[in-house]
Amino acid sequence: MEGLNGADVGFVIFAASLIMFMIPGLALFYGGMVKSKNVLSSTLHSYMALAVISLQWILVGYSLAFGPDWNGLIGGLNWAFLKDVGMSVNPDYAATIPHLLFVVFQMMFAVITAAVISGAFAERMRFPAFLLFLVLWSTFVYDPVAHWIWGAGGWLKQLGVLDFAGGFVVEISSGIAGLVAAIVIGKRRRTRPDPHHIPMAILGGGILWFGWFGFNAGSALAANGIAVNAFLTTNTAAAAGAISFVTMEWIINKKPTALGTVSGAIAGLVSITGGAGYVTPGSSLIIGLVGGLLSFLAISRLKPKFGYDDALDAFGCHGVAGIWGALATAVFASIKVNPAGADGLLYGNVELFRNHLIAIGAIVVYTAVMTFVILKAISLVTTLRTKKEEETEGLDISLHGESAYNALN
Amino acid sequence: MEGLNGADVGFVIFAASLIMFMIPGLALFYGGMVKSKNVLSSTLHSYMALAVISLQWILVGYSLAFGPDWNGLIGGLNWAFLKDVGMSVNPDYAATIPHLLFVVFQMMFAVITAAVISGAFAERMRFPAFLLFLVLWSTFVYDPVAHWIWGAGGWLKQLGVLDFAGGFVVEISSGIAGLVAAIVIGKRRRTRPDPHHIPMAILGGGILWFGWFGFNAGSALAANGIAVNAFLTTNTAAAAGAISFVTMEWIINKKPTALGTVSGAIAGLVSITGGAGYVTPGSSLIIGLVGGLLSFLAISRLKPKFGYDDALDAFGCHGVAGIWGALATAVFASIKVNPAGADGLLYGNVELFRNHLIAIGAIVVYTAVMTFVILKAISLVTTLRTKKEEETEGLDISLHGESAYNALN
Amino acid sequence: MEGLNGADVGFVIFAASLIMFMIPGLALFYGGMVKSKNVLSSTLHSYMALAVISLQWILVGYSLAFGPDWNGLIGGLNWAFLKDVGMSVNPDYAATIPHLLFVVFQMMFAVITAAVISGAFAERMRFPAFLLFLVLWSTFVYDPVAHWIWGAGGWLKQLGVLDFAGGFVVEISSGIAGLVAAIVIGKRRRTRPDPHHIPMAILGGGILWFGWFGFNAGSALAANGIAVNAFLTTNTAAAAGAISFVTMEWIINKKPTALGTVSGAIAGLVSITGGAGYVTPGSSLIIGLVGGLLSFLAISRLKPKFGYDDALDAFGCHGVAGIWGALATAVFASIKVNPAGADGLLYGNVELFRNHLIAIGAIVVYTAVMTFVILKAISLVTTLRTKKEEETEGLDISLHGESAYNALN
Amino acid sequence: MTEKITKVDIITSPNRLEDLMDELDKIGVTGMTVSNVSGCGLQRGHKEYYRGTPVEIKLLAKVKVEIVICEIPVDKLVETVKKVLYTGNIGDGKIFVYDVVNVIRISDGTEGIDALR
Amino acid sequence: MTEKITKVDIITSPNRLEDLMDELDKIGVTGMTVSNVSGCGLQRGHKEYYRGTPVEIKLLAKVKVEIVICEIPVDKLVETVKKVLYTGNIGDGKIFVYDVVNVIRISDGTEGIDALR
Amino acid sequence: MTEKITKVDIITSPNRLEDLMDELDKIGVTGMTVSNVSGCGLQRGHKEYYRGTPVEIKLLAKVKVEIVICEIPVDKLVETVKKVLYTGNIGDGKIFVYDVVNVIRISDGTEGIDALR
Ligand SMILES: Nc1ncnc2c1ncn2[C@@H]1O[C@H](COP(=O)(O)OP(=O)(O)O)[C@@H](O)[C@H]1O
Ligand SMILES: Nc1ncnc2c1ncn2[C@@H]1O[C@H](COP(=O)(O)OP(=O)(O)O)[C@@H](O)[C@H]1O
Ligand SMILES: Nc1ncnc2c1ncn2[C@@H]1O[C@H](COP(=O)(O)OP(=O)(O)O)[C@@H](O)[C@H]1O
Repeated sequence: MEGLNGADVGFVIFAASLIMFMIPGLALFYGGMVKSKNVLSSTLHSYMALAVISLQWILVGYSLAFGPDWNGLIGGLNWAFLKDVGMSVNPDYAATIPHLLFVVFQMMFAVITAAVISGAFAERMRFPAFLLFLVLWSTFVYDPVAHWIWGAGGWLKQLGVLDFAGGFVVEISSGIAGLVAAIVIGKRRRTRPDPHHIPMAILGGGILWFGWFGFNAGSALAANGIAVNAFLTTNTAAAAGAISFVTMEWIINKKPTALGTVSGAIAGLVSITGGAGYVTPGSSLIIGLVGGLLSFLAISRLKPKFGYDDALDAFGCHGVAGIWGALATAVFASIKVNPAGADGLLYGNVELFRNHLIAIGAIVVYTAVMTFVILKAISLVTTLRTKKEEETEGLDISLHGESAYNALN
Repeated sequence: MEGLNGADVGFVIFAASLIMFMIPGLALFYGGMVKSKNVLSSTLHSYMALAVISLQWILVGYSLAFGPDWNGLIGGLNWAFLKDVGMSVNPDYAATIPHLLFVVFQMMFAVITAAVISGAFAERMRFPAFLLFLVLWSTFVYDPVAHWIWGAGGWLKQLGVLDFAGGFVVEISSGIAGLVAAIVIGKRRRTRPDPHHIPMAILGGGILWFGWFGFNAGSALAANGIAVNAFLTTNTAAAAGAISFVTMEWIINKKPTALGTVSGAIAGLVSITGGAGYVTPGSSLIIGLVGGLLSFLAISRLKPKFGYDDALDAFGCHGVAGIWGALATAVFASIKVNPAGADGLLYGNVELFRNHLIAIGAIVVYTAVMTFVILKAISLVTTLRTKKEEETEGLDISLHGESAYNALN
Repeated sequence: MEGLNGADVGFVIFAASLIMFMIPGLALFYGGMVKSKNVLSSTLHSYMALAVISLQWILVGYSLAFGPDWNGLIGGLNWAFLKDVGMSVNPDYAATIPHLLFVVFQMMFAVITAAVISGAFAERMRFPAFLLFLVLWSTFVYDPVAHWIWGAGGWLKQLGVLDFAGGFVVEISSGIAGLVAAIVIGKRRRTRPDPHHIPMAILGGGILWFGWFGFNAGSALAANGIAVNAFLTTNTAAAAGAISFVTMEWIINKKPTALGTVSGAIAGLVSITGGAGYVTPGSSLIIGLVGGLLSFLAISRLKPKFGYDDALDAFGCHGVAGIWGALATAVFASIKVNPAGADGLLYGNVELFRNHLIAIGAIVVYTAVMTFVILKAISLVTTLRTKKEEETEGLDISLHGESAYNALN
Repeated sequence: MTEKITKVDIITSPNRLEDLMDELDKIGVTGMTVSNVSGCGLQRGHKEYYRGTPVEIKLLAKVKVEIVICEIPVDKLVETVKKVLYTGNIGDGKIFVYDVVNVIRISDGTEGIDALR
Repeated sequence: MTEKITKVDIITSPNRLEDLMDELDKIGVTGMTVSNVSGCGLQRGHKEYYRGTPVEIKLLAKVKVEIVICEIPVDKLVETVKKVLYTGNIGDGKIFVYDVVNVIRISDGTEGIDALR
Repeated sequence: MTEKITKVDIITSPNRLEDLMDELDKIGVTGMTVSNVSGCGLQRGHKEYYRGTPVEIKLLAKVKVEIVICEIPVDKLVETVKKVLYTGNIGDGKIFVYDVVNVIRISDGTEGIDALR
């Protein structure tokens, strides 16, 4: 077919597969950090995001996010049910792969974003309310925000905001949504961290690191130099985030931990997501170091101080490092790295930074308000939160009639 | 080399790698569902399939399945030991990749098919008998059936049967073999489900979903639009299967479970395997929904009713959803999706449906009879089933002298 | 960009991702084999290698290994901080991919090599000493050895040594380093094997097998026939290694084990690493069989005989099978398989064998001496080994203030 | 060592453990041993679901708390436990009381009542 | 509370647990507590294999079943257990019998024999 | 069955188990039952770290070793245990001594002292 490049097709299929694999990874990452009586509940949050948003996306999500623009705010429903979306290229989005492959690739972003939020309200959200939240949030928050930043005609795209692989769309939006949801749903009865299986969480973190190559390198949408650059900046920021987080632990608590190392890596990955294809490897080192540091401070200082119960640190990790990454992109971006990008503050361009501030503000406010409204709306229909006895007994048995491990082996 | 396309080579290598990764996935999926005293035994079934069939395939398997045709029934031994199979293209099978890469890709199908069966007789089959079964079944059932459907000159291929990624060859054959083996080997002493580690099973299911992209998209054997279509239909059917299975649970038992969700996804994946490259994403949604539903009914209604001990539902999942998928392909296939395919019932073509009925009949009967004969033959040489004490003590210790977990941590 | 081939770019990105994924795999493989009180410590060894060497590599490592040659012994620092390393092709190393992608691909080799060693001194090395060791060893052993064999101008490369994917550079060097480190650091108080979670180790082994396709097929640095050959030889040797190891167990101990099967597969993979792109699939079968056998003997006979405490058999597996693989490459290599290679002993060429003997000698001696020197140097700065109470309490709690599992669920 | 030493075993739901420990702390219980057990009593199990099939679980996850006391009166301990764990539903748990012959603290060799101080 | 309350501990192989529970049900045992333990007795362990090396496992996985009874005669319970578990091989298990001072059911405050009904 | 049968429970750190078992072997202890427990005593827990946040762990991993003896004098057993486990630091562990009413070996039906031989 015209304009198609087999190498790019294969590469984006590879990338989309890797992102899908982040769902089992996230399920392990979150599942290992909760109590053993809630591991299946947390796991199900991720897998349900995969199942439900995979369908929502082809029914309406893709069209809302990437369909024909309506005032820069949202896509029209013209492409709902994938009408008119086929094997030919859509040059607005990717010049060398079938339009349908772009749909698939972007689908995985919608999936993982919704799943990330669930860490914030782990161990206490009712399942029907969760499912409603999943669909509504993805439809009314993710889809419009994705349109603003990535949709042809989206207002933030027009403004010149750079978001290579979802620093705004994925990370900031999920982090802020997590914070709001954690507050609205309220604290768990016992908030003391009680991770039941750290090797499970670490495996999950390792899979996320692996999958992030699909996320970030894949966002080049072509097997080219930009993808290579994104690969290296991604890996570098992850390494740097791990090192700064564990170093902080070591200095302050005298104990460098395994979970801390992996958490720092995730923070590094989050912080490079927006800029992976726009900044140099050297810049990514700094971005990752600061990302790990800020996430450490958010999790171990900010959270206890303000007392919100962001159970698995969706905000502390994705929100905080995501905002940092958005700012850092505006500082370190260079058109030498990517001619389709822009120069950042460091290269004398103030405008990008201003635009990123606007984008952060808009997305934080919109996400926070909408997440609040959605949760309140759901609470009119069904209770958000598990009963005290359900929470005490554990969500696995009380909500799902299932226990993860067989007590007598 | 002539005719080779680097993009396709890379893509098929990627796909073959992903299918190989389904073996660790299957080992986890099955291992998590058995009792803790049998987890290594089940794990070994999958890994042994990988080790043994990898060799069987290059020695004789490939030649029997894809070698020069003999009466439409089986391939000749001309290509045994990979004689004459090299880096040049074999246009009968794949026009743009080395013949040897086609061998490798197909190898992984043979491996996984043999491994899938082992779920049916988990927790009670003796290891030597299992190894014999592995080799004999793959040689005398898998290889001929693969030839019928995919081999140049195979009679079902000639008839016009469509099997994109193994709906017949992999799913129906393994499912039926599982059912027969479960019956021949007999029930476990205690058949009450007693899964020892559900997060392990779910991770396995997640890896299978991931690997299935290699299976199905890879079966396009080129990084092209057909691969993209297969990717999307695969993901959609998996999501739909998950949703219909968990919905049934929710309606009937009032509890939506995590293992049910993943089991439904696998059923959806099974049911789309035959048609992934021939049907539209919309059709795949229906195929997956029905696949999950039928699998739910087979596992929770049919099995207790008939009382066979298909321990991990090789038949309930692969057999039932596989047969459904074969029928569904004959209903929903469209030459608009794939000009190399055919139109199905929905598009007014009755013939394909008739052919698929013939193929299902032939494969079910052949597999059932041969599986029975092979097991009886093995039982002349060595006992199929563990002794009562071995089964009671657990196969890990009694057969393998190994325990999975250290009791005192 | 000139000379770039998108298919190869995508392929090498895929390969590099897979190698990175070996780190979580190795962490599981090692983590499952240690006591539960040390699993996080072992896990952290692998992840720290990933974090630290990822940075070391772009700062100085790559330049030392692949930078402009200095007397055949080491690369200059000209490319430190990736100066002058960019998106254009470096034809010395890879003709069709960006130089930077070659950096990334090779980075993962440096990472995994350092991580492999840690199995030898598991359960007893202090964390600061480990970190120092990581950096010093990679800088002063890995980087020069990689230069000798792979660097443009490296003396062993000049000599005509063939090392397709790191049989010398990765396997022999890590295995020998492991042996020396195990001896220098000394035996654990209790050396009785006490693996706490065999399914975890097996999953790790499965991931390693999967990742090895990136390692070996990826080392073709192009999606071509050599990659295909490497894929098949890799898979075949793994299967053969598994079978020979488990057969030995079965004959000698009457019990074929799951961990033995996977250990044999790893030995097979190690032994084919050097020759994957130079030998035929048939030869790889023999190489794998012998690799599994030798590793079995080294682990179960040599180690108890000499009494060194190579805790997780870094030497028994990587050292022994690595040396065998280097010899085997010199026996079985064929220019029919790879015109860029050479003929081996079997094809009448004695020279290659002589050269490989020289290379083995040089690398064994250099690695052994330098590893010894580095450890002694570190011990002047900080204690290498945990205190008796730390070892008894477990490294997870004593060094990292973390326990892997929550005792009360 | 003339004082009577008593062991009190409390078997209850794992989810109540933290509450119980908080209260025991208040009445001066200085040591205890906790283990995971499975049990059934009046509360005869529950249903779980496996791929759509209900499975009767006869043994429920419980926690056993063993407390050896001497100075603290058994009654007081029992009352405290009852107060914390009581909801009036089966599954609240059970208390078993046993005699102890002797207790020895290894670190200083003290025996009997002294070993429990 | 004048009746004698007795605790019977049965230690046997985990694989016999289901059979045992089935039989105990029949003689009216209403409650029990089960836990995973490791043990050695006459049966002194077995060999496992680690990468080709035999490893002596001294402690075998066992299950401990604790049953506190009052109305059911201890002899009857012991006989039943012996009947179910007996094969004549070492490893069949062991029964330990202890005195109990008191039992309290938390959900209704009953003590002694009433708490076991 | 006139001999006094005694149960000695030793609760100590899991890391001392192997040493302990080696010594017990030497004085002729023929059977024992070991289980994982969590406990606190004078040793009141430690700190662990979770993503930079210190978390107080109140219950430490311990191992409980139950030994039922008859012919071996309790004192000898206690002395041996004290000798192996003593370091003088809290956390060395504790020994509890109980009376046993009876012991039955299932495989041959022997009771009391015979069942412990
Ligand atoms: N007769 C008994 N013997 C041993 N343990 C018992 C007995 N009765 C109850 N238990 C233990 O106490 C736990 C709590 O029992 P629960 O159901 O709350 O008490 P009850 O059945 O008396 O209302 C049970 O799960 C079991 O572990
Ligand atoms: N003297 C003892 N003290 C404590 N527990 C014991 C003793 N003897 C046996 N046991 C426990 O009983 C279990 C069953 O022992 P078994 O080997 O069947 O009995 P025996 O050794 O008397 O034949 C052992 O594994 C151990 O847990
Ligand atoms: N009063 C008690 N009741 C029950 N168990 C106890 C008691 N005191 C101590 N233990 C158990 O003994 C273990 C060892 O205690 P340790 O701290 O070494 O003893 P101590 O506190 O007397 O110095 C504790 O972890 C706990 O499991």
